[in-house]
Amino acid sequence: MSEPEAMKKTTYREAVREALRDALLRDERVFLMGEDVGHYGGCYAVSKGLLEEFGPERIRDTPLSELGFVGAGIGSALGGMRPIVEIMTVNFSLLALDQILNNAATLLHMSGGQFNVPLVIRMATGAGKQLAAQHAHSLEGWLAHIPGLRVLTPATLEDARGMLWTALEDPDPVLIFENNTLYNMEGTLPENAGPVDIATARVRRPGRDLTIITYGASLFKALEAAETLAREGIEAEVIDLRSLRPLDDATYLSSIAKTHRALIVDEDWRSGSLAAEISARIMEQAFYELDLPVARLCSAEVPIPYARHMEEAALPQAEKIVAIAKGMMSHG
Amino acid sequence: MSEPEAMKKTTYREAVREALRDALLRDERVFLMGEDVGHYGGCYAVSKGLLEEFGPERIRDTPLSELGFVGAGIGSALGGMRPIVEIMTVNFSLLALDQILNNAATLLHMSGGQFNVPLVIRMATGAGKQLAAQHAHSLEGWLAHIPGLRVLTPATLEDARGMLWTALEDPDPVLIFENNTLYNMEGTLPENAGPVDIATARVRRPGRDLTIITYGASLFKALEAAETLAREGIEAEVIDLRSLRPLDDATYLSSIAKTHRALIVDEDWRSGSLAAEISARIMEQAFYELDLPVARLCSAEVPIPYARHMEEAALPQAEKIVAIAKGMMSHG
Amino acid sequence: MSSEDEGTRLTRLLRSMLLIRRFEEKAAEMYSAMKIRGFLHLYIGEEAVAVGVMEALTPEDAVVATYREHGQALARGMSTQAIMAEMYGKLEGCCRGRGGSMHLFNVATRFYGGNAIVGGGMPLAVGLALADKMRGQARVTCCFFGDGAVAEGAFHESMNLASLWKLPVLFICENNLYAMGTALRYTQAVRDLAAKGASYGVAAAAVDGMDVLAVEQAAKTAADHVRRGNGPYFLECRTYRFRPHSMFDTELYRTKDEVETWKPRDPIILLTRHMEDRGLLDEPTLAKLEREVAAEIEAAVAFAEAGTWEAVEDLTRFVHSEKGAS
Amino acid sequence: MSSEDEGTRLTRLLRSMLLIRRFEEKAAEMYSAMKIRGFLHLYIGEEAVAVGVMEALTPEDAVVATYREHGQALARGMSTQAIMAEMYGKLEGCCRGRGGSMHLFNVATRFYGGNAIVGGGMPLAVGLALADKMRGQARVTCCFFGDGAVAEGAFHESMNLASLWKLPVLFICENNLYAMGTALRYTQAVRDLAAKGASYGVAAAAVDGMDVLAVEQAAKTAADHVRRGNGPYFLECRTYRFRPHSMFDTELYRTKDEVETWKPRDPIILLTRHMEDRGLLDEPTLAKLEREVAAEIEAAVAFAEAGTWEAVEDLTRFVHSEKGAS
Ligand SMILES: Cc1ncc(C[n+]2csc(CCOP(=O)(O)OP(=O)(O)O)c2C)c(N)n1
Ligand SMILES: Cc1ncc(C[n+]2csc(CCOP(=O)(O)OP(=O)(O)O)c2C)c(N)n1
Ligand SMILES: [Mg+2]
Ligand SMILES: [Mg+2]
Repeated sequence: MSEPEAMKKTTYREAVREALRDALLRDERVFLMGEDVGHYGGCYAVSKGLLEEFGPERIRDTPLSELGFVGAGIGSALGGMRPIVEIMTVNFSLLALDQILNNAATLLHMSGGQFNVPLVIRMATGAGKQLAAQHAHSLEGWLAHIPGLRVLTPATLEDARGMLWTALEDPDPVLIFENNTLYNMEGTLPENAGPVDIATARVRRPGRDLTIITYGASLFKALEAAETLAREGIEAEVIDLRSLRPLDDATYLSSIAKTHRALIVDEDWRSGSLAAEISARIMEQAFYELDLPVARLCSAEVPIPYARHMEEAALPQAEKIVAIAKGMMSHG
Repeated sequence: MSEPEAMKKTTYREAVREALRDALLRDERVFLMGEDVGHYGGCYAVSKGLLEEFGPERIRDTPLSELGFVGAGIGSALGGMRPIVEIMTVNFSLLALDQILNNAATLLHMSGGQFNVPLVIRMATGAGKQLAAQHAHSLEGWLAHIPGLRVLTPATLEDARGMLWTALEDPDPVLIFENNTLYNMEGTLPENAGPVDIATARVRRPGRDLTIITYGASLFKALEAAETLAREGIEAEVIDLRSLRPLDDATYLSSIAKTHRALIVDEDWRSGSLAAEISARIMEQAFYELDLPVARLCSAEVPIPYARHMEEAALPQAEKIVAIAKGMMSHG
Repeated sequence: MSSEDEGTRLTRLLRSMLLIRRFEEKAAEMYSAMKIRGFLHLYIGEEAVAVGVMEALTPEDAVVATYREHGQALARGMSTQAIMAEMYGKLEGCCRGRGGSMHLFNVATRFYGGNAIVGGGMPLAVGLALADKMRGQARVTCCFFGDGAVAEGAFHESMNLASLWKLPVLFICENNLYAMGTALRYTQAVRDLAAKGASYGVAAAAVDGMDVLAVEQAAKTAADHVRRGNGPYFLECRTYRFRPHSMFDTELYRTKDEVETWKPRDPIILLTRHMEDRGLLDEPTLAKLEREVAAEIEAAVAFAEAGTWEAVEDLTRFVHSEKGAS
Repeated sequence: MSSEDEGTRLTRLLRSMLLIRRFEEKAAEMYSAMKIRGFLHLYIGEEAVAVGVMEALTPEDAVVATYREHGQALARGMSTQAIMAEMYGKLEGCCRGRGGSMHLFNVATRFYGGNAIVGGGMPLAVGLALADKMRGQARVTCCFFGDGAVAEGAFHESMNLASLWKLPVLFICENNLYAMGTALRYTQAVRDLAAKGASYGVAAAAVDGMDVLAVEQAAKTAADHVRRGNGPYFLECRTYRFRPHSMFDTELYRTKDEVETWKPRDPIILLTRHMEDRGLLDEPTLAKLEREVAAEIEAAVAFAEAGTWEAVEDLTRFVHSEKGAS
């Protein structure tokens, strides 16, 4: 729209809450279900206030039964509802993976097109808060392996606010991953901020020399690194994948056609990471565009340790991105 | 050894059974636990006769409680036993994944090196028997993403017979995947066949023109394709990875240094497959050796359908390998 | 249905059980003929459970089934032809030939499958019932599962959720004493399964699963409880599987004698005798029933044989929906 | 211990509870000082459970703990210094600073952690007990978990396996009425948790978890049952958490009044009064205890402060074992 929009200060947390309120107001079939979403106000205070506004039926606290309530979410979707199931963090989703893979992702194809599952599952993900080995997984790229799912990683306020409704309009299951380090992120959004597309990647920073492909919280490490690189005359183009399944290949391929250099930054463990899939796709679709091999910066292949310095050492950091990028520029 | 070994005819199924007997005889801490391993004789008749020989304590039938008995296997390993836990098929392992990832793979590192988990988990895997969407997953390459695990895929009688004991000697958790289409495979083994190394890949067929990297049941499709290609003068080198975690990079990299062409055949879904990881590693370590992009042949990204023709269409097949290989040779 | 006289009613039940019996005998035959592949789990011996339970359901109710679900699907009124064609892997099958024996689905009869993960259907049933409750629909979701499934965490979580939220779920446990080859005594510390209802506050009962009239009665009481908004009900149907677990089972875990001792309790024999004793069934009628059933099954086989194969190009269809959400 | 006179014994219990209380007060202080990070779950108010239960265990027994396990670890006799250093993230911590508050492990006291997946430790406990049973060792594996964990499938599967195989597991349920911010009435259809033992054939009892002597008695009865080879035992300890679930909890789900009504039942107050009534405790002794405890904690803080950081190069150590299997 042409006339200037009214902007308001907000946070990632509030943006997600607004998205939830919006969905609950728009469609009476929508309800939120999960551990501590109601009386507690949400493990990350995301759903604070919603119980009071929408009541216990639609802001439904569940027992600790991940397999059961995720399966119940699938069933309620089959039954005509539009559930938003919250799994407190991706670490606990392993308990529900059977329902996600063998039912949610499979029912439509297996039933010959008869039963679709309009389900949205939200989860917090990622390390960075010293929560240690069982609370710091970044498995969103790994779960993007499963056919039948859509996997989204909102990294900006706009996407935190806008992806949920679009996901709810999808007739099939969508997983939305909110990185736990982003909830306090501040910024501004248009008063009338609303749904956004969930199919495409975005160039978050244009650049001619090198393409950095990432998603989630790593986006900000990549942007920070790009600033540093810019001061040294290296212009990195930073791409936010936004959707991990399906992947929008066109956006990063056209960037590589320009830069001829690509670095993928992924907070997941390196072996078998989404970064590997992207590297393989570049190999297959842009081999002759490359001046040098695609590089990957991922987390160390260890259970994430508690001590801050060890956790930081295990994760991709801006300095490492800068170092790798410089190496790539000096070469070839 | 120099003098000729006495050979005996056997099958993959018998080789696994012999490996189990051998382990149970060698070490009294070893026991087999899983659904229908005892009175039924094993879903694939692998453990037939073992209950009679070793009794119900060591050939332990479990209830349908994948999360519970896999966790119990981990606990018994912590308690000094050497459990072999059988998960009937990888499809059901999703129910136990929390225990596998958050405990088995994590305890040693998280406890600062105090508690290792000498556990072996065996699972049948793979499609090809028209068992449809919930019984035909090939997730071994996907599970190889998890740090702390060793992941093995015995494809030959020798490995079916020899990998188990070596895995049991490992102080840490090892997953062994037996492709369900291999149990009836016949062949011969030395009378004194025993443990084999579990760290290296093997060249199953030498060739100068093209490297085909694969594992599990796809090995035989690759070998079949190689025969066809040979008749047309194309000599494919076929590599059996054997271990999906850790990966033996040296073997396929030295092959590529010779052939300059690589095709990866993987029965898992393409996006986020182990094939992607290998392609990425070749990109990183052998980019300048390549005459053309590394290619992947994986399963279609669909829940595996029941109808035979559709199942076959979903999986990698020898003909497709031949076609891709020819294309790669004609090019570059 | 109330107007229906006793003879007609019992004849209908008998016909329904006969249809399942003969259908599966034919399926086994076609398996040997390699027309049907994959896993084939026969329901033979357990017909009274599905047939009795379905009597308590209305067309608006939902059914969540197991992988041993031919009987459940047929009793629910799904097309014999579409089921046979599905097992043949034909496009005309109820799932385009993609599901096979373990994955029968049908929108028209609200038959939600055909789940081959033991216990996997239970959370779905809870969710279907939750949707009905939230939308104020007085419908029942009927969930079938076996004795083996009771050991799964999914059973525990589903029973608690259904009871906690007072959801209209009718849990039907088909206790045939074995989970594949593992006898109940090797899977459950407490073998009185119906007793488990108590720790979830779920009304429960056990019934002779070989007696279709007893099952019908118990199921009606149970469904009535659920329909009135009293929350879930757990009905244990004590039955027996006459055939091997699947076509691969060599039955090392039970004796022929044990199977034989159950044969006199064959649900079809029991109902036949019950009807004969009351003069509600005579030879000609029975013969006529068998002929009708045989004809229906022959037609199903002919339909399946005449069926076509889904186009390979359609392999990736329905990984995602083709139209927007309704 | 039998020779130990009553006064000494009770004083020991009191000291143990005081140590936990003061240790955690210090931990909370150090959290605000940002010396300790991540999640910190305080046990304050529940001390009687860990202290009472540990009285029933021998050094040979095993303990599987939760993520709210400072009390469990201290009562088990783990080093105050090693625990504090662990929470500081120091190399001298019981897990090299890798685990933090939620992952305390210790071989010497057979303390198997520190599990942050609710219910995740239960199958491990079953396995440890299975190993003992198969190796003919008359040891007990004591497994702590909360009321929230009872809803997990892991609880169901573990209870059944332990009972089915008659394993020496002592299940200790710390029922503090809340799973994070979700009250028991929102998580369990049947709130009498001890009653659940019945459906698994597991002997069970409930005890006042604020009364350390009652807990001790109940735990000894339970451990005795287990040690004699009668299979598992399920002990529900009814207690209350005085502090927020974690340092992030704003406690919207309960009133200050509710918390206050529990304060008179503070396990330390109860034991102190019990001892005073019997002339087994006087001001000087209590003051001395407090001084000792304070000194021990100061030493722990000093130890943690003086601790070093694990070398970053060691990040990948112990992903796999460094030596062969024993
Ligand atoms: C989660 C899971 N584990 C294991 C299996 C393999 N399996 C298929 S049927 C079956 C036995 C189920 O027994 P029960 O629930 O009693 O049903 P029944 O076959 O007797 O009708 C098993 C172990 C499976 N399909 N799913
Ligand atoms: C499987 C799993 N789901 C969710 C969580 C998040 N979480 C941590 S503690 C907790 C509440 C547990 O309550 P309870 O078992 O009663 O133990 P308490 O904290 O009261 O001691 C939750 C939901 C988790 N750690 N693991
Ligand atoms: Mg059964
Ligand atoms: Mg609690």
